[in-house]
Amino acid sequence: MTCEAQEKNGATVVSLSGEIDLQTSPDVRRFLLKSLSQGKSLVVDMSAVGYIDSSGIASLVEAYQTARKMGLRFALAQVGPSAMRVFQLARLDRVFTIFPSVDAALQDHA
Amino acid sequence: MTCEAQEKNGATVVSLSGEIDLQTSPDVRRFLLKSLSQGKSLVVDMSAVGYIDSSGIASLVEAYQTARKMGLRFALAQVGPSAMRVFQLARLDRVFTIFPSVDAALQDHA
Amino acid sequence: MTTDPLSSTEPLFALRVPARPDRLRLVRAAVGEAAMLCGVGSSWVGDLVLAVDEACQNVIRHAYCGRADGDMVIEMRREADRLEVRLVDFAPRVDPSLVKPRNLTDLRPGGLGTYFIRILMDDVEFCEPPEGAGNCLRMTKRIE
Amino acid sequence: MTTDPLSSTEPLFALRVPARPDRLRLVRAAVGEAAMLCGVGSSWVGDLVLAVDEACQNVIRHAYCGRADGDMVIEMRREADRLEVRLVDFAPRVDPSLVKPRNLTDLRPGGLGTYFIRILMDDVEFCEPPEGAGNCLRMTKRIE
Ligand SMILES: Nc1ncnc2c1ncn2[C@@H]1O[C@H](COP(=O)(O)OP(=O)(O)O)[C@@H](O)[C@H]1O
Ligand SMILES: Nc1ncnc2c1ncn2[C@@H]1O[C@H](COP(=O)(O)OP(=O)(O)O)[C@@H](O)[C@H]1O
Repeated sequence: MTCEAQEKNGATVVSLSGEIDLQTSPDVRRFLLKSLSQGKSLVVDMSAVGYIDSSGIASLVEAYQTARKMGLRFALAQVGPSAMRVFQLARLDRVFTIFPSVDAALQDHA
Repeated sequence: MTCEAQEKNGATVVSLSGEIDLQTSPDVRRFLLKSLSQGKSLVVDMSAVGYIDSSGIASLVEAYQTARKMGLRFALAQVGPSAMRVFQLARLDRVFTIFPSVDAALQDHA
Repeated sequence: MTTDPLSSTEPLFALRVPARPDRLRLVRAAVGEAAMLCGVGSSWVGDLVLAVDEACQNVIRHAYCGRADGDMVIEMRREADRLEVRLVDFAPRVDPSLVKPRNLTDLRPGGLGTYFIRILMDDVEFCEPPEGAGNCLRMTKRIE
Repeated sequence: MTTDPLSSTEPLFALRVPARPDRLRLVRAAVGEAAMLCGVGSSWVGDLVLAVDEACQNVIRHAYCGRADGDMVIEMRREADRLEVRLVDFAPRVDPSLVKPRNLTDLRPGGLGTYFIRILMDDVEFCEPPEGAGNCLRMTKRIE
């Protein structure tokens, strides 16, 4: 599991890669909250996430709620089929803003 | 594990894909011997083989020996690092003719 | 050796691991490979893997309360048209009535594990654990 | 929970499966994931996985002579700077002097398994099997 952040069009793009589970979700949570502390919109690139469980969902939900409290936008991009399945099970596909690509998410932020 | 054969430049090109182990090597063996019964040179595309064990090696050695008895050429192409490691351990990298690509193998056959 | 080994009732595997988060990848790999032996599709496998992972997480976090010195055993078998998973731990006995999902409409981090298990599996129940064990969660999923 | 759980001696997993070819993928997946927990590189992991797979094949083909009704147990633990694998079967006792590789210069199909095990592992020996078991092959590999 790796987390990487870069600035793009005034937003922070975080790319998550690997499997987000009880072992790795604390790192994801910390990384997302630290990225939000930059005070910019956050786009999470999910394309390389091969697995996510309820603890990974919890990390995303916490980042989403923190962003809202800070008045920042929070979006997911390029969610693969296995993560999308989990979002649908949790009915979070209607809560999270999900874009087909990072670029589409950035255009919407701009 | 899948095995596929096609004719190319008068040779038979067999593409193996997946993991060749004690479960799947009997199928590989049968497929290679059946392909040789066409009476043409054989090129085995190994690019999609993620794993091979001693039983898989045995299937290749048997096909190689059968080809020689029939006076047919037998070559391997695009052997990935994990299969190459096993060939080296078995000192078969010096026995098998190994080409970087199927095309290179076919040019040599022609 | 039979030609279609997995058409009926037979054990797939039993896996004992320390009940720790870093062992969950290994558990998922074993469950996924075993499910594939039954000729099911990859989304069916993904659903089963998630349910078992969530059940293991609950053993780690709730049954053992984060203590890192207990084991868990995951046992999988094919029973005719179902896959059966038993998850055994050696923690104190759990009150099954306390194991329940939260209300999904209440958006907050956490509380999804038991919900995932219930919707992804066809049957879920605590059963009598083997001698010396603490709890045994039995889950089955119909093979499609 | 400790921060570096795998710096010293600890059990990784114990996996019991029917001794059949179709269970080898599952065994390899478990061995590979467990080895990764020790921070080794992927070629080290690949070598270990091959050695364990070959040992399991020999249990299936030789110890059980192709009978499909016996189990095998693969146990992995970290012992300081080594990974230790024990492979236990419930077959009749094997004469260790008969378990040996063929001459490699003699090109023929077969006879490579024990050779792979010996060159890929640092130590290989039959040890006293647990009560009720048939054979126990103990293999260790130094962690690099
Ligand atoms: N194996 C278990 N042992 C004890 N309590 C459990 C177990 N599994 C679940 N629970 C209880 O059920 C509740 C709901 O679990 P779950 O839906 O997985 O969400 P979460 O674990 O995030 O709270 C837990 O908070 C816990 O109180
Ligand atoms: N677990 C075992 N039980 C009994 N005999 C074994 C076992 N492992 C290996 N042997 C013996 O050692 C020989 C060499 O084994 P191996 O190098 O794996 O090659 P192969 O299995 O292809 O013969 C086998 O033919 C068999 O006689």
